Amino acid sequence: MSKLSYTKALNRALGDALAEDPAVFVLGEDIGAGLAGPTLGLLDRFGPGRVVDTPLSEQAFTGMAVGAALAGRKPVIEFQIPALLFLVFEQLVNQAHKFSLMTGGQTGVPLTCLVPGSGSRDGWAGQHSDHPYSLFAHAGVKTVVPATPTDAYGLLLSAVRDPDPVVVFAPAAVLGVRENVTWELAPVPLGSARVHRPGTDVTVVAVGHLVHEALAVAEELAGEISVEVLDPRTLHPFDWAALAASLERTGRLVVIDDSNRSCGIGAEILATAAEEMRLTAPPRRITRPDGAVLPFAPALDRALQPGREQLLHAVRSVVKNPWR
Amino acid sequence: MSKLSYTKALNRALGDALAEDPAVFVLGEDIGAGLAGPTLGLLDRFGPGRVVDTPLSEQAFTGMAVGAALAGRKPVIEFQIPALLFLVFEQLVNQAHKFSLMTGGQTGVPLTCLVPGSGSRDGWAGQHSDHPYSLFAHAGVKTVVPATPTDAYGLLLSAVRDPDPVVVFAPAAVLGVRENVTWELAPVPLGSARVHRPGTDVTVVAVGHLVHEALAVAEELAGEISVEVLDPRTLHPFDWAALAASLERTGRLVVIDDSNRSCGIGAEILATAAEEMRLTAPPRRITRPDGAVLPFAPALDRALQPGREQLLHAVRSVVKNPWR
Amino acid sequence: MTDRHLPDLADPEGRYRMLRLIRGFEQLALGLVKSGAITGGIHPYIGQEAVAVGVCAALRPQDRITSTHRGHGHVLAKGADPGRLLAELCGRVGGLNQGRGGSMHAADLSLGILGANGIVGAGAPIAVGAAWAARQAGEDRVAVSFFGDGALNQGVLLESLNLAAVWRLPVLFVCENNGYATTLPAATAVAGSGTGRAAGFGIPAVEVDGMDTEAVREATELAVRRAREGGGPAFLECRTYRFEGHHTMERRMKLRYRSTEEIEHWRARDPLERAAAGLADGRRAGLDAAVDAELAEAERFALASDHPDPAGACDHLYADGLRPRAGAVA
Amino acid sequence: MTDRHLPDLADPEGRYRMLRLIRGFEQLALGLVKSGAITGGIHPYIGQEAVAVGVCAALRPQDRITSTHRGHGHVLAKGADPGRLLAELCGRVGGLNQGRGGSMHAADLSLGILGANGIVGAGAPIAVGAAWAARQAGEDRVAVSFFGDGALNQGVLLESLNLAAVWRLPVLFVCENNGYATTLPAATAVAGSGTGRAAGFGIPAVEVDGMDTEAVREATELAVRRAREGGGPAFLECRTYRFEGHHTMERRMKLRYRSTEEIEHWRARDPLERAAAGLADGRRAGLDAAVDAELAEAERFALASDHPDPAGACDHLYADGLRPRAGAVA
Ligand SMILES: Cc1ncc(C[n+]2csc(CCOP(=O)(O)OP(=O)(O)O)c2C)c(N)n1
Ligand SMILES: Cc1ncc(C[n+]2csc(CCOP(=O)(O)OP(=O)(O)O)c2C)c(N)n1
Ligand SMILES: [Mg+2]
Ligand SMILES: [Mg+2]
Repeated sequence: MSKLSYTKALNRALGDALAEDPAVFVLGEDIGAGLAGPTLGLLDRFGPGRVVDTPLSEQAFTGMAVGAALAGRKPVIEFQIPALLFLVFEQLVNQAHKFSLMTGGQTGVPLTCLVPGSGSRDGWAGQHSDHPYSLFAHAGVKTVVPATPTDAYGLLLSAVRDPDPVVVFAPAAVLGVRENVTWELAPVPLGSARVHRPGTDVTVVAVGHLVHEALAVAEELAGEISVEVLDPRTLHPFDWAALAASLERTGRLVVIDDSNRSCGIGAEILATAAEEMRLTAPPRRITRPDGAVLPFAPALDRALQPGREQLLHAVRSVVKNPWR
Repeated sequence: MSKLSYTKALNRALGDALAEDPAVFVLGEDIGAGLAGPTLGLLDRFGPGRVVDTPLSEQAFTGMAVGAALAGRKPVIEFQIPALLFLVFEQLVNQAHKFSLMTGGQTGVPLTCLVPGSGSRDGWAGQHSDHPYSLFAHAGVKTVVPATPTDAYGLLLSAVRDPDPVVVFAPAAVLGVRENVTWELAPVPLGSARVHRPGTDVTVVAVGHLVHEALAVAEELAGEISVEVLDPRTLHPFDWAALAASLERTGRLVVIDDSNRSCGIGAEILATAAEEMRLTAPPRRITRPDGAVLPFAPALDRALQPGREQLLHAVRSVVKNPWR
Repeated sequence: MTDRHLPDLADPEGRYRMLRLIRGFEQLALGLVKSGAITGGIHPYIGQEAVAVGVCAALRPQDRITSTHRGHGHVLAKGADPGRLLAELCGRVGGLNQGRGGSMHAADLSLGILGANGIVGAGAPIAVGAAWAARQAGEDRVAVSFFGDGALNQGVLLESLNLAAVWRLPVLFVCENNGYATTLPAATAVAGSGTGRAAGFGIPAVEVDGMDTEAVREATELAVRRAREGGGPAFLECRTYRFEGHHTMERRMKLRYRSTEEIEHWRARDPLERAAAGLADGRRAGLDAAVDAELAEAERFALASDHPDPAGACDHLYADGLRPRAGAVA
Repeated sequence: MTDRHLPDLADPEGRYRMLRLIRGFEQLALGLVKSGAITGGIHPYIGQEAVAVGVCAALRPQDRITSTHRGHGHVLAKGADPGRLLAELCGRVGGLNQGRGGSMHAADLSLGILGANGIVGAGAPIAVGAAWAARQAGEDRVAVSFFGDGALNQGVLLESLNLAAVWRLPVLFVCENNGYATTLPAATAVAGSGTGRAAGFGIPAVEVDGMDTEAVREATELAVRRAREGGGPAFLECRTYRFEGHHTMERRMKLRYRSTEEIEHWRARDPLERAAAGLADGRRAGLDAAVDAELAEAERFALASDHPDPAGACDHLYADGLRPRAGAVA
């Protein structure tokens, strides 16, 4: 196999999911045309009964997907913009997520939501640039943010197979990443983290596209500081055992997370580590500011996103400062 | 003055806000009848031009409030159930919150959302028992959870006067609280915490109705452990200076917070304290479980809420265990 | 109690029996709210029974429904066991949902009851999805969405009308217009009319006397037949009335949004009396007695059922068995 | 550039001038997208100009509008300075929104332009609120909500129709039916019709030729006059067409949802040509030249304006001046 792009990996996962299970179907806006990428060619291959172009009614088609799930189907919804999840919070969090418990286990709702192009896309401004994954981790909906093409394939496939609702965020900043794939693509279990690079001095937990920034920083610091890069891959359920194991080795923690600071997944990771794990120095996180709204002008947009420089700085400072 | 109930305090704040500023109006479902309490009598006093009963269209009337705000009015929306905020997440977070930055400061959106009866009410089950304040703290909408009648009055009045969107949660569990008010009721600035009880061994940060639980625990432990009870009152913006000052005294932190564990305000408080403040022992938090859905049966419902026993246990353990 | 027979609504006696069962069930439940055996109160269906019974009489077991906060009538008419529904209202392990759902979430997926719902309008797209799935599977099942006049102003319901219409799905939208959304009169909240709205989406819509079981049944039969044959969705507006307050909580409040005359006017049109008038002489007492016995047994069953163990409070939170982290770490 | 005169749309020359200004502005913007001066692309309004101009010709300065992702035409026709709009598209401090909003959020509150919007349908309730506020203040201002055929299926828009109707608010709902929501044909997405839907909410609704500025203006004048007199909302469905792709991004894709014949058919109905035909002999060239000069000046202004300082990236996040915590603590 040769270079696999992230978008193509999503596309392949959807194709394989549709092929392996007749209960699976995909729905969303402009998915027949494959506008966003992940559904390209699926309409031709599977027909309009499995690849359903929807009117601009996010609430109704998400509720419709819940109903189809209750009738035995496995819907996958593609959302064109992360903010559309705000429109369907009721259907996703208050209906889909709650059905299993509220019915006393009579049914689950095997619904997958895929958001290709989450986070900032240059020039898309305030309403199209959110990265709201922490909201879903808080609500308790399974939340996945793959960082590489093979993980994108494997996690999306697992999400579709999962009997519960799952939201998969595919950050805009990784859609172009390509990977040399020499092995068979395979599902990746939800809730399993991945150590991208082992290290002994600091654990850097990086989410989504920031994994690549973290790897670059680790490389840059090699020789000076030994950085372990941990990609949680799934934000809920979180692989706490992997984090604990990493902190047993390093004792120091920096998180880089592209969501708003307050109550973001960065907060959760720091909090859990501080409560339960080995920390020999105060942990640090790099996030968007509190309540961030990304301004349109590209330089302003970039100024609010977590970046390499800040990470470099944080890693150095964590190594220098033990508890006071 | 005599005993003031929490609901009556909200009612008085709305009355005073309507009286002092003709731009203010209140809207929502069944508010003319005063069904939930805070709007009782306001329709008779201010008429249907200021107290607007709305059809069951949360999205449209929230968007309508945004439009009225852009035209110079100061809307206050009463929501009957916390979950209705899920329905208007787009209007609140993606429109109201973002207008100021996106318009380059041309306008703010002075919109207040009041949720009387947030959190669990016995027997209202999975879709009526959420306590989603952490979602708004994450999104960056100003978020207020008053714990006492005087604070309810003062914070709601400040919220209505504020030029930005504010969500005020009035937990069901405090609606019945009464307070002996011997002073003039006054506005309470957003973003200011309150030390309800000073102490030297542990800081307990308690949110909303849990302030009363924390005070009870502090009293129970008096003589054994000196507990400081801090009520943040506003979750965003958070009074970090007050927390830092408290931790300078105690060095130990327990948070009790009625939202879901992952990415809740409890996580934020622990994370910020661990990053920036003096901590001589691992902090602890008591929350709902991850992704909690409150079951109907009362004993199950109660089992998922943070409680006094857990807090007592956590305070004791924090005092015993320094960093390892 | 699982292998009991489904109620037979095929003849007038069966329908009267169900009307009476729902009425009696609600009265029983009202008593249990008062006694404290039911926590949180209920939204009583008393007065509206003809809608649930008339509609469900035109359905088959494999058809599906979505219901509302005021759902007991729909759930019973679609065949749920009264004892298990009552046990659910009492929060017992023998309840339809093992005591996890309560009144507003009562469901029995095995009977096509996709749940009462705590959010107004939320059931509509779920019914659309169930109808879509049935159509794709080549089955001739229909899905019915029950909802109130208040829901006519919910965006998701209006979006659902469009989805059902544009995809020609076998969905029946049943609007129970009882004149009020809590305290708000439909007359001041609903511009145009329910049927006019549905027609605006190209959906055949009729108004029916919602106090007349037979009229509801006949209108439903027509609509369902067309839907099964691929004719697409239909909309029924049933003009009805709730004899009780919006919710049992209302009993403790002094609300004056409905006049005594209005209530009396509608009480005089009681759907039970109407249905009883069509019964053969002397049949009513026997049917009533049978229903009362069934309800007595339901009450016995419900109150004998165990309270769930708090240790299992998170059971079923995830369908894959995932256990969430608890809320406190020692 | 703040004390410039509002464009005069009172006569056909003024309207032609504005049509031509919008057309020229969009062409200029297309070039700047290509050159990279505009980041993120735009949704070009080319082909639909008659709607913005026809509607705004019937408005007064104090009337308010809400717009869409495809908003440049509305914003210009309501009087925004082309230089400041272009500067906004280029993300400069001289932009309408100081470069913070970009194409999809362009607003000028001082002119009653309550913003383009990135979310389909989101402007509708905002217009309803503005209309409500005006009515309560005893002013005879109206509010106009522009939206596309796609928005006809958004719940919030449908809810807004009801609010406006039930409260008889001075709102004009202007549906620009350009036949497609991105790639989805309205014919397969919109059950019934736009006007039929509005009528279902009791709102007077008419269909207008959206390529004919004068027809749009006349229909708007009628509706606005009635609204000012307390006659409540109105709904206009303007049948129109976009000559370009949905978004400039589309240029890089091979999409085939519209046939060449269809595009040619509509291009032959260009609203500019139609308006030009009504001009006095020889006037067109002079107007064109004036517009070209204005656009050249707009471009000069926009490109001369400074890029904002990243240090101010969080400016205006809160109207009370609250500074958020930064994303990284050293
Ligand atoms: C979306 C939503 N808004 C508000 C509520 C609170 N609420 C519950 S029932 C109800 C009135 C519903 O009226 P209607 O649809 O006519 O049904 P009815 O109660 O008359 O049977 C309201 C406002 C809710 N549950 N969901
Ligand atoms: C609620 C919502 N859903 C989806 C999108 C993505 N999107 C942007 S424009 C558009 C098509 C809108 O079609 P229409 O309303 O007809 O306007 P047009 O683009 O034709 O002018 C879509 C799907 C969005 N911005 N908002
Ligand atoms: Mg009703
Ligand atoms: Mg369109």
